[in-house]
Amino acid sequence: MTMAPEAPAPLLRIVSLTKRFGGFTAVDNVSVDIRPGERFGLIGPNGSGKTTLINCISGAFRTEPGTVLFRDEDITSLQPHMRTRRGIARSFQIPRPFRSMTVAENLMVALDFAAHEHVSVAQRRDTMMGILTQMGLASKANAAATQLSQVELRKMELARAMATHPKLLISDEAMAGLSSSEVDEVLDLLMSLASHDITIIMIEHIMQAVMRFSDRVMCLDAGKIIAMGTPSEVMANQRVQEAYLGT
Amino acid sequence: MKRSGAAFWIGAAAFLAVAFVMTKVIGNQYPFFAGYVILQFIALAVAWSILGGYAGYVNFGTSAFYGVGVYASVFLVKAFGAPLPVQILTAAAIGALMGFALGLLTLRMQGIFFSIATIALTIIIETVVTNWRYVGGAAGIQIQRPPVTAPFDNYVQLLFFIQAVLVVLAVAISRYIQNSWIGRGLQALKDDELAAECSGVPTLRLKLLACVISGALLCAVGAPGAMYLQYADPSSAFNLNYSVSTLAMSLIGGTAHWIGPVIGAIVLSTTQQLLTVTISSEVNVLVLGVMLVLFVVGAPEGIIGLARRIFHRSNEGRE
Amino acid sequence: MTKKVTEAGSISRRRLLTTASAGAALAASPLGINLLQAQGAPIRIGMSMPQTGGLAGGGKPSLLGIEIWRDDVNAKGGLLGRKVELVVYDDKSSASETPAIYSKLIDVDKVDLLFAPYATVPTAPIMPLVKQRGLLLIGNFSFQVNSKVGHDMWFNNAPWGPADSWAASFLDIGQKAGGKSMALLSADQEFAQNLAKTAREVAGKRSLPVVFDQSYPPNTVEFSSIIRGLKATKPDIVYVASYPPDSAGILRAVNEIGIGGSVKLFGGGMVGLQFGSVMESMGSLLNGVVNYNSWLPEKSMYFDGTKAFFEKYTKRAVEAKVDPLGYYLAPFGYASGQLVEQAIKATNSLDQKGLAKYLRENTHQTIVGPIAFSPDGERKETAVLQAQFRGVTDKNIEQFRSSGKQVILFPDNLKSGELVAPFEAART
Amino acid sequence: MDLLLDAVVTGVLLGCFYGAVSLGLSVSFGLLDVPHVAHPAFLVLASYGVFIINEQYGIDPLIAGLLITPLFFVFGLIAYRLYYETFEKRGSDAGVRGIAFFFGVAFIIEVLIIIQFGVDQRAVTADYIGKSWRIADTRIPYRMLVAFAVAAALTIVLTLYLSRTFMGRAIRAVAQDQEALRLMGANPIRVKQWAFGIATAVLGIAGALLIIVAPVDPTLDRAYIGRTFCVVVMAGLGSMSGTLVAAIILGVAETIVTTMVGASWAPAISFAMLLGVLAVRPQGLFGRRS
Repeated sequence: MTMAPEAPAPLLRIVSLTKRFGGFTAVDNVSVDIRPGERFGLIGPNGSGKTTLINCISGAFRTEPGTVLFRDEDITSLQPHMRTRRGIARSFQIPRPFRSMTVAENLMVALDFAAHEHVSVAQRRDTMMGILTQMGLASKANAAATQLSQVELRKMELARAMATHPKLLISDEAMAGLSSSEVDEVLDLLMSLASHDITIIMIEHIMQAVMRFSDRVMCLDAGKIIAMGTPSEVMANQRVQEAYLGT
Repeated sequence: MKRSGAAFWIGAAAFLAVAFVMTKVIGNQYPFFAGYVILQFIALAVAWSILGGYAGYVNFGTSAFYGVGVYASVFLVKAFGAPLPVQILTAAAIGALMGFALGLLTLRMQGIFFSIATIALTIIIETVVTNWRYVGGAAGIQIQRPPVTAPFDNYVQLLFFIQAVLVVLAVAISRYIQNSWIGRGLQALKDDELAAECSGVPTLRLKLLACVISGALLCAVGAPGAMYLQYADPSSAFNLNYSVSTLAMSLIGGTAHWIGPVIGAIVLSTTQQLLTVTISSEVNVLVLGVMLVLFVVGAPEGIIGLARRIFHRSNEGRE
Repeated sequence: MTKKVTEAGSISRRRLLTTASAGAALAASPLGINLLQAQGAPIRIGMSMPQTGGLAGGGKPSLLGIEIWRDDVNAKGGLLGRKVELVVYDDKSSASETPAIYSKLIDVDKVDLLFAPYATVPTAPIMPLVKQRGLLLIGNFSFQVNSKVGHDMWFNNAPWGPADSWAASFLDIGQKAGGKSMALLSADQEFAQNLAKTAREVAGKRSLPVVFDQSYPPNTVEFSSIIRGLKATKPDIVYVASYPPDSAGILRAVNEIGIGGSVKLFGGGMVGLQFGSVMESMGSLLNGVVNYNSWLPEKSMYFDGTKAFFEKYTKRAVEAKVDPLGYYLAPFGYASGQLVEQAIKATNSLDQKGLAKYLRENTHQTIVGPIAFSPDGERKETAVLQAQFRGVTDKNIEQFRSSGKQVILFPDNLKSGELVAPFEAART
Repeated sequence: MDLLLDAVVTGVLLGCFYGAVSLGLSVSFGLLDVPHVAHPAFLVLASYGVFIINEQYGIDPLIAGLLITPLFFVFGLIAYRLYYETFEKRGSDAGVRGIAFFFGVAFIIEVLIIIQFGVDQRAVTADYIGKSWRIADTRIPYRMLVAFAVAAALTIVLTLYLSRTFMGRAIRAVAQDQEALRLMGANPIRVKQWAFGIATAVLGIAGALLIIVAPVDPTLDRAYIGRTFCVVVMAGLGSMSGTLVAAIILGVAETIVTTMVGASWAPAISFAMLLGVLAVRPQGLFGRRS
């Protein structure tokens, strides 16, 4: 592996990634590097390929052609759980809790299966409670996942992702359908996670949140990158505005 | 945890001891004939729910595994005169292989598609056995039992005890899985396969494991069936009844805990045995149908779910 | 319906039953009560019978036949001064149910005599058990189930006789009519496969070429392509071993596709063409078919009591919702009863060995004719009829009650007519 | 060669019959995702209904089938309501328990038929049963031609209904996206109930066909569970014409194997085909899902 001496090596490197469904190209030749510690915003209108792209990163979809490198390792053909163990975690656009379990058990699955080093059950419980406290869910630890409110579900998804000890966290519209105060709550959470040395890719429709959060923003339309840069640069971009306002 | 483990093994040992003592003190053969059938269904239901209950993959092919177990024994007896333990172990090995194949199916299919694929598999295997003249083909085959070995003085008692051992084995494995990381992983993938993967659960490996264990046990349980009947024919060995009964027993008992299929199998197969020797007519089939409908409608979590709810309610009442 | 007996208290004194104390506990019959009841206790005959599942269509009329015998014998005062009772369980047509049922009959119900269930599959698993216990068993239309077990207290009520006689008699008829080749079509199920096997063997012995030999799976819907394939081989004799649902399908296909002018003889082992509802719905399609049967309303078939039996059966079949004709199985169920009745009366006891000895050594008069057994427990001589359907019209079940609709071609002593050949000519 | 041609012709006709008895399931399972394993039991029930009418009044079985369709439609409405209230409404795990539920229902129907009619097989009479149409050397049974015609008519009617009428389009929409339908102002539950009613009503005619083609007995439904689901899954869920085509493929494969290899291998072949399709193209040959 050769590394550019001046810039830090990218944490995640996507090279010419393409994903087709039958005749439909959902992601079209996308290349992008994500730097360690970055807060990366991913925007684009509905159906522009955002979720498909992160499905390719997390391994839910196989890509062909295209390469995904994580910490200089080619993970293109790895199964999702292997990627999780290497440090890629994600939340889902529509929350996917383990419905038959409590909140604590949801997190324990991630701790049991994705934890890097062997730690005792007691330690894992401590870690779990730590994450829940950080997320403001400590009081709900023994509640059934099905009894959570929408915002609690979103938080639990993030907490479960955090329990895998990620280096890269992908948050897929974690604020959709929340009230503005709840949006702020979740946004603050993500900010605090980012300050704990976790790289975050945030997919979001709520523009203020993206603007406030991101170091860098990428906009997709019809599977292609149409803009990339600082939040204000991207928002000023003519094509982005067209894509959002519609033609 | 530790204490309940000790209690479980004491219970299991006591169960086997009772089964053994029964073969010594009861001279009447009927309890062993009927008991064998009940034990067989307990083992089948427990084995089935390792895949069907914990992992949520509904296998309609119980009769395929059972039938293959029976015919593995028939073949071994006819070709080599193999003794019963060899029959059971070989059947388990074949069952594990079949389970592995079934596990590969889960790569591409979920939900009812998986179930339909297992039906297809059953019909294919039954057709192959039906056309296999060496083991009798469609005409069926009569098999001679070897002389019974000590400490038993009757072959049916021996089979009864062996089936009791298989029950303990199946329950012990099921219990171990439930309490271990395997069980939590299966439960997670049952709830949501993608979310489980993204939480680090190796879903494919766990599904294969569940399929292999479940398949090996189902076949092993079928193996002594050849010696029990001393006769085998494809339409009896691959009877749809095994698939439906096993499914019904697991659902009626509840699949969230290993005790569920045990209870369900005891309730349903005892009822069936009793009905056979009491009402004994088409009403028998009617009872199975009505019980199935009543339980899935009225007690979605099975008997253990019902028990839990009642327990909770009485607790709340006291507080 | 069936009378089920729950109260215990039989006085059977069979050696094997005196062994277990726990068995006695289950049956809950203290010795004292037994002695008190000695005179009044009924003689109990235990059996399983397919009353649901694929064999129920045969099991139910068979059971009705046995019940009519029970009522007749009780009306005459019973046996040994005791009433006769039946203990009947449903085996759901399945082999896996019968071992437990017969164990219950022997060890818990402690019945005095055992009858086998109708058909081979449910009977096969109980043979070793009954042999091991040294018990008398009256078979009920199972086929060659004792050949490997070799139980010397087994007596089959069916008219089969020696294993190959069935195929032999059919091929005799065909060869006499000038048949030089045979086609064989059989269901992929046990009874049909056993018939097909003997047919192959007999054809082999006679160097009769088998030009077509196929099995078809259960639940086959459409026989057109099979019949076309069969027709293409231009056989002289077509031997069909089929089950009730398929027999109808095969005959329909034969009628629609045609079978070709070469065929002189068609049929042989089609199960189902003996059942009233099937015969009624097939109607004129049946004409020309030569098929096996066990009893037919031809003059030669009436023995002492036959007529009276069918009068009773016809009445009771309606309310029991079973085969209105009941020729095939019901009289043989009655005959099973007659067999034990005569043996018990002659030996004046219920001793199983004695009864078996009597049954083996004598010829017994029944409503289906005289019955004598060979050492393997099958009939000494075959009494399987081969009969040709003639002049059958559609939608009329009553026509089958008169003679001449099924002309008996074999055996010679019961013969009521000659074969009309070729097959196509016999169809009009 | 002639035999092969015969096999293909017979196979197409047989396939049409399979298609006709599977069309209802293609709606109930294919479009509505109801794991309707009692479908064949309903089918046999319809056959017995046709049998009574034919036996009592001598009415042609097909007309008898038409006569009982309204009854079956209502029956379907009630059945779906029950299913909905107990499973779909409660949400989770409807699949497994739904299957068990319908198995229970199938057993109950089986026993009720036995109690009412006994265990003997039943057949109907009509002019076209037992006769055949001659072209050159080939003879084709009329009853199979009836199966062909009925299957074609049912497929066309259902396809037109699903594409041309408001309710039909709503039914297809409910299969794709319930929310969208709600936004259109339709009640998805009502739509599904209606669709299930139609799926069951179709069984009236399919049941007539079943008893026209071959005699029926109370436990015949067990033989059709595998077959009908095989057809619907192979076709891909919810396509009516796809169902017919898949059924024809199945029928032709069965008869060719019967003619060339031997009838005893026929079931293995058709289900091996199903497994192959599931493994390679899980969405089926003409599936709606991408």
